[in-house]
Amino acid sequence: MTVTPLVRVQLEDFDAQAEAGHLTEGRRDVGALVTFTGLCRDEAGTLSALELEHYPGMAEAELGRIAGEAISRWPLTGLTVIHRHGRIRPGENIVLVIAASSHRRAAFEAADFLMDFLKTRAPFWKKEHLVQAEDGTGEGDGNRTSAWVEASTRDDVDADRWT
Amino acid sequence: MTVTPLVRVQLEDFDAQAEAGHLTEGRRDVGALVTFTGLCRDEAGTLSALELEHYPGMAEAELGRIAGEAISRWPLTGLTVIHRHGRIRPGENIVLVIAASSHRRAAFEAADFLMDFLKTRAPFWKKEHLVQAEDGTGEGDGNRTSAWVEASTRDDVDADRWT
Amino acid sequence: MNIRYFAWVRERVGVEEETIEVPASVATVADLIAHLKTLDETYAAAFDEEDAIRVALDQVHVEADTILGDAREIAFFPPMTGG
Amino acid sequence: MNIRYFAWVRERVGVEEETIEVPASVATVADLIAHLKTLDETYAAAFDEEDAIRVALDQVHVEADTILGDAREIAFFPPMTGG
Repeated sequence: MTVTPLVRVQLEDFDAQAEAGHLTEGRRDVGALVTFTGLCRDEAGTLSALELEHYPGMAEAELGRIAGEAISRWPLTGLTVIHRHGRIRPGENIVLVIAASSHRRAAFEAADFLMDFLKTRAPFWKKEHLVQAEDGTGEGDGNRTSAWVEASTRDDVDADRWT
Repeated sequence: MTVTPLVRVQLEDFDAQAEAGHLTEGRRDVGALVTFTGLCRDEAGTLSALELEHYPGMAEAELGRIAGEAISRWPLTGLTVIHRHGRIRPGENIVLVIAASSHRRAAFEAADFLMDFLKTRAPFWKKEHLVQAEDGTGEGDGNRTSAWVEASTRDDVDADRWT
Repeated sequence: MNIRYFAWVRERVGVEEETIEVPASVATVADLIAHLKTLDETYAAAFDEEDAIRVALDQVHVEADTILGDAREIAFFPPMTGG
Repeated sequence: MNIRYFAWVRERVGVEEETIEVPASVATVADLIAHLKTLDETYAAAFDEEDAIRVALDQVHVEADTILGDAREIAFFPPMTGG
């Protein structure tokens, strides 16, 4: 039986519990569910929000290709990938990956693989909007109050683990 | 800041979403949440239920030691381990591990490590109660209708990855 | 051919999307970039860090030596930072 | 000393828990197992697959050569199958 991944790119938040439920309800063959949730963080307290730009059409297509690759590599019973776009504030969800399998190693490896490839291959770009230095609450449009996040070489190293 | 893991051994089911919420709510330093849910499976349709025996006191203590080891190895912001005991039917939850961190690699590795060590070191034992061959619904007390699950050498191999 | 730009490439070029006539001499992705750089200062500046720009042809990642063929859409963007 | 048994070790010994007097000659975990096997046929059969039995002393995993010392509780059980 071929598994069809669920892939969505959306503005609104997702419900991890409901998505996990879709992969397990009424089934007896799922022994392991690995869920990855990526959140917008801001240890320094300087971030007002992230703006996630994406390439509509290609984003869904590329996530689908990565998900298909995961399904061909591991014996999964289900796979879900949801990536948000638009404005996301610290503490909010960005991305959800759920891999379901009979066995835990397949579920762990597939979710890990999917995140590594998503990071380096899915057409999304983060721009940081900073809080204004003056009062710490407002949001600036002027110079140096927003900047594109630079790609990390660490992400390339992670993705290379799977080749 | 030292992270204190949440460790629970309980009869009742757990709420993965609520537990994940406890690790993220009101925080801005959590970038990655990896959740592992282990479920009772039964592809063959021959299992009536699993009975999970545990060593009260040591089960909590050993899970706490494994969780402490994970916290010392990876920069986590939070860690939750909940293991059920008693009678568990196919499709029901058995175990929940949630690792929270600023970075996804730490969260993935800590959850993976925790499951590997939990499998080989936490004092839990599974007994399978099979459905009766005759009508396929009842549950037998006679010969060959229940059996202890044997430990898998695969689990030892998995645990050895971390040494 | 339809060209799309994303993130800082889009900001530097100044448009999200445009349609251009591709000269017969342009065969590969690299040829097209070289051609765009000759058009004016804006393109030349936008494609100055050529190694930092990724390319998709009809929504599939490609390399600089890929032949454009009869692709209808090409996109230029920085390394991706989703997830 | 308090002894606890779990899973099939418990089923073979026939009790969950018991208190026994440990002879002065018993120093290690292995000594205690050897002593139990001399008590009667039931213990001898329960500990027959000695390599398949794991041991915890005061709720911490130990090996066969561990000294009992002043531990109050020892537990015998098969390899664990939780998770």
